Amino acid sequence: MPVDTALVLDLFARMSLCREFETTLVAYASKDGQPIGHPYQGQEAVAAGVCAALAPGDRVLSTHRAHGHAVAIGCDLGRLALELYGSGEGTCRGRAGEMYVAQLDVGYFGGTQIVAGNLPMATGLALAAKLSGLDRIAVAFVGDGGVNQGVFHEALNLAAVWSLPVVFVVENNGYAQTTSTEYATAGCIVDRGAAYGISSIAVDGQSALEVHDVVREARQRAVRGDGPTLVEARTYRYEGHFYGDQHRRYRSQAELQSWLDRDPISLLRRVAVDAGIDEDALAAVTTQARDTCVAAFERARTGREATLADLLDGVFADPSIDRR
Amino acid sequence: MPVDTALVLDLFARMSLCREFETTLVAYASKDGQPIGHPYQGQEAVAAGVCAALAPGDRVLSTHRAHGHAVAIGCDLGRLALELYGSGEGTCRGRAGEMYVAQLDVGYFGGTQIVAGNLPMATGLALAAKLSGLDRIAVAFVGDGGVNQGVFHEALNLAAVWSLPVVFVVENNGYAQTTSTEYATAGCIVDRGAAYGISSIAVDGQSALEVHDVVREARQRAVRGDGPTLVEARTYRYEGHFYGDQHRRYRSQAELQSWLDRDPISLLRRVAVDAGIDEDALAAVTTQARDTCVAAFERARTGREATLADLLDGVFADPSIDRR
Amino acid sequence: MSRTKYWKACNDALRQEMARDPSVIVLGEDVAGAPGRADDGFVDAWGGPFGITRGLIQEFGAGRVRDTPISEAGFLGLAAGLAADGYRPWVDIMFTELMPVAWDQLTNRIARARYLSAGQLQMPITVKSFGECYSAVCHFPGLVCVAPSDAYTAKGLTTAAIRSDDPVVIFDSLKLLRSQAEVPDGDYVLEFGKARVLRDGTDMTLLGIGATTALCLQAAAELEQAGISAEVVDLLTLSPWDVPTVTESVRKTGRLVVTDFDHPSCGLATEICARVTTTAWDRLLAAPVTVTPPPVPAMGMDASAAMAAMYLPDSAGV
Amino acid sequence: MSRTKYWKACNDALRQEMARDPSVIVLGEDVAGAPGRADDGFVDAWGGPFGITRGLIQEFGAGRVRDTPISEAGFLGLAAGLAADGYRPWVDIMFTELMPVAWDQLTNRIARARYLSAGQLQMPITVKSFGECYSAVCHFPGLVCVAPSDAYTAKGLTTAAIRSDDPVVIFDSLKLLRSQAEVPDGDYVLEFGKARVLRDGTDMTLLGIGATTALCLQAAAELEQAGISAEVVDLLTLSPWDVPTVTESVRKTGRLVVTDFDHPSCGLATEICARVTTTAWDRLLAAPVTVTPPPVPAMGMDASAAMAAMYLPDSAGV
Ligand SMILES: Cc1ncc(C[n+]2csc(CCOP(=O)(O)OP(=O)(O)O)c2C)c(N)n1
Ligand SMILES: Cc1ncc(C[n+]2csc(CCOP(=O)(O)OP(=O)(O)O)c2C)c(N)n1
Ligand SMILES: [Mg+2]
Ligand SMILES: [Mg+2]
Repeated sequence: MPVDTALVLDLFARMSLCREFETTLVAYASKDGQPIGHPYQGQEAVAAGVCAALAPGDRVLSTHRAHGHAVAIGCDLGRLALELYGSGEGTCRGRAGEMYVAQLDVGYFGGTQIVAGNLPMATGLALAAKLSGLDRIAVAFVGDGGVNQGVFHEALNLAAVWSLPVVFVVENNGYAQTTSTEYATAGCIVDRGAAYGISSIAVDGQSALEVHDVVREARQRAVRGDGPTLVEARTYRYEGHFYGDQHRRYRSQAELQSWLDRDPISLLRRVAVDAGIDEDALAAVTTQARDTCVAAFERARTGREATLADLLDGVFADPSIDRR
Repeated sequence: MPVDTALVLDLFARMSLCREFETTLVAYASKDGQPIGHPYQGQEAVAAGVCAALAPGDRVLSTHRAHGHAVAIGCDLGRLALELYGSGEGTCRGRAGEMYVAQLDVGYFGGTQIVAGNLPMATGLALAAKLSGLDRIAVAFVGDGGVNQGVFHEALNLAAVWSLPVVFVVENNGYAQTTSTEYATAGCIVDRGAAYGISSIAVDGQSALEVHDVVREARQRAVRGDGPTLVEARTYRYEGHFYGDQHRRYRSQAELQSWLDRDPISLLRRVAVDAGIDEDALAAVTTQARDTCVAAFERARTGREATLADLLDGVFADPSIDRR
Repeated sequence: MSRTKYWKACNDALRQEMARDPSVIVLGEDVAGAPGRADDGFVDAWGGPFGITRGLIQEFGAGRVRDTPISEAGFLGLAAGLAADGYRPWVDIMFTELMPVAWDQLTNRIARARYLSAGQLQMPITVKSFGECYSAVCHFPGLVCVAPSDAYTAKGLTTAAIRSDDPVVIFDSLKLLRSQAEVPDGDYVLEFGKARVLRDGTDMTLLGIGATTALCLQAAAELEQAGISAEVVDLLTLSPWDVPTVTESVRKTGRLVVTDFDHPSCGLATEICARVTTTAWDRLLAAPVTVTPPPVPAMGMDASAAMAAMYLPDSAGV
Repeated sequence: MSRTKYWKACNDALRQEMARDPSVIVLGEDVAGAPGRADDGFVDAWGGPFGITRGLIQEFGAGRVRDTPISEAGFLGLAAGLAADGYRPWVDIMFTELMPVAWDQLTNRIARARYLSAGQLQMPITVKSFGECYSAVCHFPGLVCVAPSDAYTAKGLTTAAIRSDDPVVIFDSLKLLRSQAEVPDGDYVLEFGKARVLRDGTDMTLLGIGATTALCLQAAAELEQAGISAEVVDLLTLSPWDVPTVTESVRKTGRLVVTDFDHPSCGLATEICARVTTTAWDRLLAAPVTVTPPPVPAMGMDASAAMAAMYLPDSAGV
């Protein structure tokens, strides 16, 4: 089958944007004393592959490791950067930070500080689509550590018994903080999905194309009414759980190197070149991504601080009880 | 293999006691305006088979449907009846009722009002045994509805990753209140255990011998250090979720009859007779069970009411902060 | 107007709102009963705990009246997803003592969604539960908490909850289940954040919360015999509660007694006493008083009758 | 006596208690780190969130220092089983905002076990968490709740918690993590239910809870400049709290200000104000006042610095 070059470029653009966003964030935020959040470098093929497989209107829910997903789905980067800087001009007026920022007009329903805490909500978004008769799906990301939370189980069972159009994407990056998947997670993650009769498949999380194809198929199954899918994407985070985490205290250099050798962006670049895409075109994509991200963080630096109204407004929709 | 007649008599005695306890409870409590709790008739082979397979020192945790388990393991019936009557002379001073009554000196650690809520505690009792190097196991009962709670999943994963000496006994009686297992529980319950690499086996819950044999084997595996087991016992409750529940509104007479035809006590009686046990001996067991239960509830009627001290004492172990 | 039982008033409110707005969805364990068995001749076996949802599945179908697995965290979070996408889920969590299994979804996910998303995520959810464990829920900003005190307020508050764009938690008392009141046949809403004065008085204010309101009325009648004129205020909205109305009453009477069936520590009763002490300080004739159960972790759901009788404050205590 | 950081005082208490009593078991996510990888040359990668459990696995081994899966309800319930069978688990729930996922095990299972079993089930559990979400936990009878205010009280209360036969929840404030105090090198316990008077005063009582105690001391110093003599009381045990000591102080000063970082509604601050209003009524010169964050469901765990600065009451507010 010939490679779909438009798709490859799309994936490459999303991944480059994720990577550049994070490196720019690190550069700016460490200078400016702002929080950096949860590193995503190394896992970009998962976010890009998933998001490229979706259609407009689909809903995406994230985890604590959220900014990669937010970027890949197409959130406004200027407002995202402002949000991470706690500015009142941010996407969520500076209230949300990385873990709760949401931008509904691009289908991004946000992350959560509670690992696996968003999986039930994903089943509800999926049920809404089903009840409304819309060809729309919900996607929820979760980590290999998150699969040990009770709500993972409750959400999968609900999705299965009601045959909901939802795709659970487990980003198995081998660790939950310092704790390896082998230590904490009994059995095999795809078997957990299968136990509920859910189509469950493991993919190479470093191959954006493979992730894309599996999710696209899952999406088709979902809108056909054939129910949920669990995708386990095997991947790796290059950095620690957070920037500054001494991750070499719990994983070996050899292990890290073996993953760096399969960097998802490099892998896709090779595919692209083999498919006849011009190296310069790829370089241009990277440059443009970098420029966009630099502009976003330059903007973030000039954002106005959150005001008292940004702090107090809109706890309730009902104005008669709000600000009581 | 020849039938172990001592075992058969043991099982028969436990089952008869469960049955007689409940029929006596119903007779007395409805006259006396006391709560009856959760019916267990039809499921007695599970409690009897499990409890007969245990050794002294093993720990048993129950659910909301608790009095059957309490009787089968050998709780003091007089004090149990007093407890159900809310008397200060009850096992737990009338505080606990069916769902929380516990009698630790026989290994009965009690039930819970939260379906599946006791499964995590069972893993802790099992870890205690393991850390202490004792040949002791923990058993936790749960219903087919309870397996859809998040803690079911968390407890199974913990038991698996730490290879704990615990046996999870799922009493699949086909319903959670009015909701059938097929409707609410995706896939197959034994597959859920298998997904964590836990030995998982379905048994005929109407055969006390079969339940016993599977649990005895599970017990041996556990004390050998080979980890947990999940047993799914397929059974049925003859009565509604509670006495007075119009259960014919959600299940057919034919279905009920098919289970009445396989009454666990009748089935075991046949096995006993075939093995040469005297019918009169069996009748004597039943009579003795009935007499014991009648005596228990006669006693309950004369129990002293709970006092203010029964209500207020012992919230804390530390006397300096208790009754603050 | 008809003389209506409490449970029926809730049922009527739900039926009227489901007919009025197709986005209202009912979720919970056994809210219909015998799910998936219509072909076998079974439908609506329970109609929900205590009949609150009786008949709804026949009228609105299994798509909108959904029996759930026993997964409170799962289906409450599912309701959050429905709400975020334009539906108005009404969710039954049978008893308040079961709410803790869904605590994270309620207090972290649902309570915070609108605020943290700066208004993007809508959360028009009604959570309904029998029981008195309301204080710990009232602690969390972002949730409207209400406790009806009779059939009339039950219908009005249930209707208001379903129509509200905010997440509302309704605490129904089992003690009121079969109580009756005159209830309008049509639909109506009671405004959130408004207490009602049920009886005028001059010497003290008795504040009722849900089922304790009836106790306050009873106590007021007894106090009248003793020559004491007690004003009775029915709180109705527990969070955010009506500081002005309660303050006005206490400023008039100079005395406040709050009756509360929940645990005493960090409870609604102390919340109210502390605030009113500041707002009515210059008129207070005595320190506000709380009447609550003792601080013991007894079971509310299944306590034996004998224990319950001692456990609950009775009107004599007031 | 040594000048010791807060986190180290907690770490020392744990180490001393583990050495003293082999039944003490440490449980939590990443309490050591790199679990099961000793053969690969990895051990104690994190030493727990913020180093609280640093070095323990080397000294006491992986049997007693147990990294867990991310299953708070599961491992907190597991701790209940350990406790019921003679062990003394110390359980780390990283942040108080994560506690809701284990809410049922904490409030229904652990808080009630001793009481409902009439003393048969022992529950010597210590739950330890960083954060200010204590009020909703204090609501439940059966749990001892404490909040150390410095390294000295952190060590004494941690030791007391581990030795206690009751379930104790320790709320540590991240704001205190690197604060220092003089701490005895040996072991010692602070009694539960005892507040301490940190500064004598005559005009008003400032009550501190955990990290707000430092704010109170600072405010008292500022007030002194203005000629106002403030007494500072450090609550330490949040539930059941020391009514006599707080009452005595307020009876002397006539005024009470409670500073509390938790949500205001049904919070510890209103609990204390309401009770003290009754116990010190005849000596009160003004209505007791609470200083808390506004009632908004903001994130405590990860709020941006700018937001946090506005969100938290500062000592000027006092
Ligand atoms: C319920 C809960 N417990 C603990 C935490 C603290 N925590 C934050 S991230 C994390 C590890 C998550 O691991 P995983 O799910 O594999 O996702 P990853 O970080 O690898 O992307 C933990 C334990 C949390 N956020 N939520
Ligand atoms: C967490 C929780 N949700 C709901 C209930 C109410 N409830 C009590 S028993 C029951 C059904 C339990 O079904 P199952 O686990 O199959 O046990 P069975 O009653 O059949 O023995 C329900 C829903 C509860 N006790 N706990
Ligand atoms: Mg991970
Ligand atoms: Mg069942």
